[in-house]
Amino acid sequence: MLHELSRRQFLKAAGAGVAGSAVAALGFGGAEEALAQAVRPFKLARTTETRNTCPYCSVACGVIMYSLGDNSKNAHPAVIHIEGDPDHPTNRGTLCPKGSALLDFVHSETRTKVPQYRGPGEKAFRQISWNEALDRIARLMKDDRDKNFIAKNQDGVTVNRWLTTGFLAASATTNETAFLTYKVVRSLGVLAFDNQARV
Amino acid sequence: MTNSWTDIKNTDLIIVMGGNAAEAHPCGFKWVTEAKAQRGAKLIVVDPRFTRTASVADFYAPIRQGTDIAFLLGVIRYCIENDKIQHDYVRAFTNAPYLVKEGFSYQDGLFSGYDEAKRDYDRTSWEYELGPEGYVQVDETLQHPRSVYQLLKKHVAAYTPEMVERICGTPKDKYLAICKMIAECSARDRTMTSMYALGWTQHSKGSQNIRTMAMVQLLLGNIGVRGGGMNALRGHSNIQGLTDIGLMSDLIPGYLTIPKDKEVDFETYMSTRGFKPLRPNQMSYWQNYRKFMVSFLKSMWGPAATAENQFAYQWLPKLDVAGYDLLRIMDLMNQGKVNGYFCQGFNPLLSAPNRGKITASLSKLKFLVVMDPLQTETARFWKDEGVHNDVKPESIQTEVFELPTSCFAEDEGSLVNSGRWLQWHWAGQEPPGEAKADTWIMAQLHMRLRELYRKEGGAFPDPIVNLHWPYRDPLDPQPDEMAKEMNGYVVSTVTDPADPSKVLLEKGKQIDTFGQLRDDGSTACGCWIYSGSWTERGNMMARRDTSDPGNTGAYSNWAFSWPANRRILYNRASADLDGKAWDPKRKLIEWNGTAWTGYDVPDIAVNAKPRDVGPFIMNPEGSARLFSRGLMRDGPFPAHYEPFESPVANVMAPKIRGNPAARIFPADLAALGTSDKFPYAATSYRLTEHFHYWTKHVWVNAVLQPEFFVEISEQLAAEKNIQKGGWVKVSSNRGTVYAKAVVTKRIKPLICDGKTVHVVGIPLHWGFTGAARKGFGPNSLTPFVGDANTDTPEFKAFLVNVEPSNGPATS
Amino acid sequence: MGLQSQDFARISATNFRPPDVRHDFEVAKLIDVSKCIGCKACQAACLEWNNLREEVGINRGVYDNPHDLTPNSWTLMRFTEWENPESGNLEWLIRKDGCMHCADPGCLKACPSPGAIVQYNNGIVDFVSENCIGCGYCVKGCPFNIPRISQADHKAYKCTLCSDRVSVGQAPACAKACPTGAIVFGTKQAMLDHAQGRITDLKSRGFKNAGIYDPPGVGGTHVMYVLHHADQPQLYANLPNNPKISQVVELWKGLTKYAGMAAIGFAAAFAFVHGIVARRNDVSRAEDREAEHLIDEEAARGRQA
Amino acid sequence: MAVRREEERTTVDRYPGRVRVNHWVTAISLILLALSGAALFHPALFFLSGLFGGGSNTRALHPWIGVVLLASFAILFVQMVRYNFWAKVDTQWMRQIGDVMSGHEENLPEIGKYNGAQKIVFWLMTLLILVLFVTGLMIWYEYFGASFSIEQQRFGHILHALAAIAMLLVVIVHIYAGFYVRGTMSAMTEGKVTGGWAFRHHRLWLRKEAREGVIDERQAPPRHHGVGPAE
Repeated sequence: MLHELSRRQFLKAAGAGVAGSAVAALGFGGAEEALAQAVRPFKLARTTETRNTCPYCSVACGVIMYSLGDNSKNAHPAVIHIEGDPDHPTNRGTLCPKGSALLDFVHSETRTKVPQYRGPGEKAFRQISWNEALDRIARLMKDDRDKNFIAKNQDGVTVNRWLTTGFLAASATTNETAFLTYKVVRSLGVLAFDNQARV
Repeated sequence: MTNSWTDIKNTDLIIVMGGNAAEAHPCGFKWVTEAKAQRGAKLIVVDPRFTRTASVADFYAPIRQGTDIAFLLGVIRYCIENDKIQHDYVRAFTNAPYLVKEGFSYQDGLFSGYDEAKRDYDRTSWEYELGPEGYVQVDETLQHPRSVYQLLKKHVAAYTPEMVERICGTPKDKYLAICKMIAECSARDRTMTSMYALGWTQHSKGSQNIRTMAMVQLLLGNIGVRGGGMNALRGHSNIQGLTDIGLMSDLIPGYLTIPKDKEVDFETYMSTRGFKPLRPNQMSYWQNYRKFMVSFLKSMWGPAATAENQFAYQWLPKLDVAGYDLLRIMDLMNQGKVNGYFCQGFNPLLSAPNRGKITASLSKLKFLVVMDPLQTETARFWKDEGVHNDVKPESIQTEVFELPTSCFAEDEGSLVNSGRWLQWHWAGQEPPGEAKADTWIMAQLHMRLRELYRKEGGAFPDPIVNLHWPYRDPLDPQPDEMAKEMNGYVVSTVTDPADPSKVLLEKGKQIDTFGQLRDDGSTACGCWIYSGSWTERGNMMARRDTSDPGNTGAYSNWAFSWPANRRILYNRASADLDGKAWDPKRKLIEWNGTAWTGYDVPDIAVNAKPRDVGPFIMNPEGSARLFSRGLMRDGPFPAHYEPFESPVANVMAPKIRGNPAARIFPADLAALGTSDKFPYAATSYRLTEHFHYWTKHVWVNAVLQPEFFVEISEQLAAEKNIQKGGWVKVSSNRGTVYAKAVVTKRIKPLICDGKTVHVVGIPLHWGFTGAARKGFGPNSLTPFVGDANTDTPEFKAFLVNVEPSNGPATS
Repeated sequence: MGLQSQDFARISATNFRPPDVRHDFEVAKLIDVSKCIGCKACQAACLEWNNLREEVGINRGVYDNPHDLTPNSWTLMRFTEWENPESGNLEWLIRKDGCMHCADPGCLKACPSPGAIVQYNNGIVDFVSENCIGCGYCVKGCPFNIPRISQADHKAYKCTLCSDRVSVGQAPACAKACPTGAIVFGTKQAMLDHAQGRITDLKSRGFKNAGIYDPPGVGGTHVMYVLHHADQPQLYANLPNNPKISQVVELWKGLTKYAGMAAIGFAAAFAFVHGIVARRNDVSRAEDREAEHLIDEEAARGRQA
Repeated sequence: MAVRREEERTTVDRYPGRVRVNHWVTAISLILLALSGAALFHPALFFLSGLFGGGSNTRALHPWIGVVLLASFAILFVQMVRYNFWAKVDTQWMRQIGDVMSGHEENLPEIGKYNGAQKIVFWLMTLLILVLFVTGLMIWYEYFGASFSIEQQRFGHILHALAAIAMLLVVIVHIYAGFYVRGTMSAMTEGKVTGGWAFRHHRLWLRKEAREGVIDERQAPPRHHGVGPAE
């Protein structure tokens, strides 16, 4: 659909060009400029569209993300505009003030970009590599689990629980992420497991 | 939601109570404006504040926060008094005619069986009277004094309009006008829909708030019909999904439950779960529990889960308490009993009650791991931010990891909306910098642990080293792989016992529906209610067919709706006893003599005869419960209880503070404030310009609502000499915040039991990271107590004091 | 939208007038105040679509943010809490403010720079920054106090009705976003019809003065309101009762302009003609001589004194 | 000031250099203001903005030139105001303005340094420049856009326009008079006029100047009767 539009957009621009010379001939020097530039070019002419779902509330509005490039090898895609999906039965293209500003979430200056670590008593974060971070976390987990894992309760019943480490799951990750998280966390015997359903 | 967003267009009356749909869910609220514009539907808003939802309402009435049960029990009383009940529906589809055991009673705000020391009930007396064959005794005339109907009538008798006005502060005339509007929906051709959210859940009796409206809806015959239902708006994009998949202390995907200590083996565990029907011919769906459970265990531990080892039942942890919810774990943390904590896209420093306690608790951790696409306050709880986070980093020994993750725009997968639609989405760009998908992080951690346990051994490695991990790239599982796991697949070929040459289920194939699941280990299914979402026909969640036969708003071929692509739950109840639609204009499914046909997938067997099987098959009665038996911790009927912090005493049972069955830890009980020091009734809420604590990172939203404020009435402002736009200091017994004052006509003082109650509105959304101005969250003030059944913190009703101030600078 | 297509109805500071033979669909945006929940989605969509970013402000005790239109904020929700004396009910009147795209645009009339303000046949009034000289005349021409001059680049800015989107057949960003359908977009006729339906609904709900706001004083507008109290537009954050281009501006841009030029032209012409016909006003030799005498006499007097 | 006897002619000093400089600064400012103002005033004259480097620059420069004008005219005012107070004879002179226009000045009474018309021009300029400056500030959007209400600014605009037109008329009269009355220009170029000119147009002034003395600048001057005090 947008390609159709983009063609019209092109014709429009051409039209303006011709118009320009035409008016110039009529002696509307100033006006010509005006006409050539009157309408700002439609900025989505040839962007790539991706369907997504708004990550905020559970209305789950359909959104279309418009990214730079055409997915060709050397074109690095970056979302440059987000707008409601007109086909979506619930929002039918509309978006609330949060959804309408999703672009600034994607490109927020305060997004996390590198793993960071803060040691005991330290006043600031410092960057560390993924490997350092993950190795250290896994080690801390294992040590704590091995130390505090409860295999049997006082009555000798097998309970296999680990209570000294907890896991708060998100509210906006995908079902797939959630299921993988569930498997990993439960396999450790964690019971201090919760999500954001309540807050 | 029992129904869906698009179904709201079918309603005649919308009641928004315990929520603020226009502000928190604007695009869903569209279907309210559609119902108004297209059908002339009316909108009622009941809220302590005149919200933006109220600004487009046909009728608004104020209510004091935390008194919704009194309000709604009064509505039930009005309906019974004025015989505005959908009798056929109530008699056939609810437990109104059922008889309750001798010995059940309610007095002075307490039901039979209360143990003050335990703050808990012995619920054995809250049961049906069963006949010899194990079926519940029934009195179709509803006259028996121990029939649920008569007990209910007795229970609500006290909630007269006068009493409601005393408790809620809702003027009697406004109240009666609302009762009248609601009661009209008892007619077969009129429906009301209830839209609620955390305005009802975040109370010490949140579950009962919702239950009370559900009872109203049942009495009006509005459950299971188009344009009716109980519609939880749900605050976060996939909180429905995370709950479905059981990311909670006591849950297993598909609302199965984690074993308790006393359930020493699988059989004991099963003995209390496969409910037998309580009515002749009734289908009790939980009789399939074993199939779901075994299939789940197979998806967890694959080949390692065998009949011999009870399908690895013992590898699941067992609960010694009701659950280790957020509040309990924070309390244990505060006692120094927790060493490690993970926050995956969750910001408890601002989201959990009593921030002071949260900071203290986190400070006692050995290590904290935060995975988030945004720089959260929780990841910086140790950072000295002056008045906005007054801590001493050097004295906090916690190791903190902040792991950057992808956001929606960069990942693929499905989310479940409030209407239970599983919708697939795709990535539009790469994560920034070194950010990674949560799945990658979880896989990396698991593989490392698995390696460590293989090499070093350690405490009970079996569930870890045997975790079923069938992914193409074990270090980076892809969404489609997990989606297929959750849908369920055939582990070993199943043939027809009658004719072994006939293959029923072929090994390795995706199953089509949970009806195919088996309890012998031949099927695996990660989340039975999601069966059908990714079958051999492909990814049903990615469907984009916008056709809507009959213009019902069902959109049955758009994405996938659990269970079994059903769009309206209990849709059997949309038809009368003989299977004809109560309202022909609102036909959903109908019995054509041999089968159920219509616009939706029936929630009973397609050929189950109308008078045989009740609509509510998840209940062994097959009917809906006006009387909830022992399934609610705080009573089989709702009863009015004040919030733990209330400006007035409980006029019905003056001795009782808060919900007698709600759990509260001793230190937190001590931290409660009283109305002499903290005279004003505060409530917290979202603003439409922001989403929780995320959009303060979003420039545009920071522009639209830049700075933390509180809302007070002109009267209170005058009393305290507070200027519009000036600074105020708001304090509770747990903390203090500084905010700008929005002085408004939209909040008016209420008269409750002769006393003037000033309401103070405290929006959330501000913290010390992001693009918006630094501010505070209401959780600096709120009490550390939760709902009796779900432990949802009481964010919506607490006490504060308000004074003019020169702003945080002077603190 | 080139002149080739004769898509222009008016261009500021030129005597360009297209032949009236061509017709385009007049478009319009209808803002149904009675459906508006003040969610500011339109503000967000506007900032996002037009790549504008307002600075993060402060709270002044109200919900209005930013507090006024700016060169970056082309639309704005204005909130009014009004206690209806008749019903005794509180009404929260929320109006989306922004350019009304008048059929007879005062800004365009006042603009001294050729082609800085244009009006398309579809009714959209657009500012063309390339030709804007930042004089602020449009501010004085506008009956709704809409244009804002940027102190950064000294250009005038206001809502373009997303002329870029409309030119490719799309609805304006705000209209597309509006969650409750309070903002709808289409041909002016379609919008007028839609408004009638809304007014009937509102009357049925007791708003007996519900009506449309399409002020004739500016020849009608291409942004219209449905108001529950159309008899009192000023209730809605001082929406003008009967807006028209200020008489002063009319005089300044009308009579003064022509009369002034005439007067000066006449004066110049008179001088020219007089210079030719009138007797030379020159000094004669006689006067030179008499001057010498007089000088001597006076000089002598001077010495005696 | 003084009367000078030169080789071929007799001259009378009329304007010292500092006054002439001021006059021309004022004059040039006025012309630039007229051109830039006209560009902003009437679309047909917008092309004049080309002289100032386009519309934006015209918009930006015009007010600043106005400031220059105000400053230079202020000085001019101080220099000239004392010669411009109204006298009876001015009224008589004005009555016979017809003779002036028809070149019959011999019929007119003797006039001092300035005649009635010149004084009127002086006072009109003073008044109009003040009006233009005040209204100019009101519509100087870049700096005073916020200081005045939009309604005030609207009135500012129309007053500014009207005053500007009046100003132009006065200027036209002033310039034309300079051309029409032959021998006048030298007053603002060389700073002096011929004795005959002074005798014809400002006889009283000539008498005064002569009484104060005559400077003989001829090669072989006759024996001096004494030298008048040169100013």
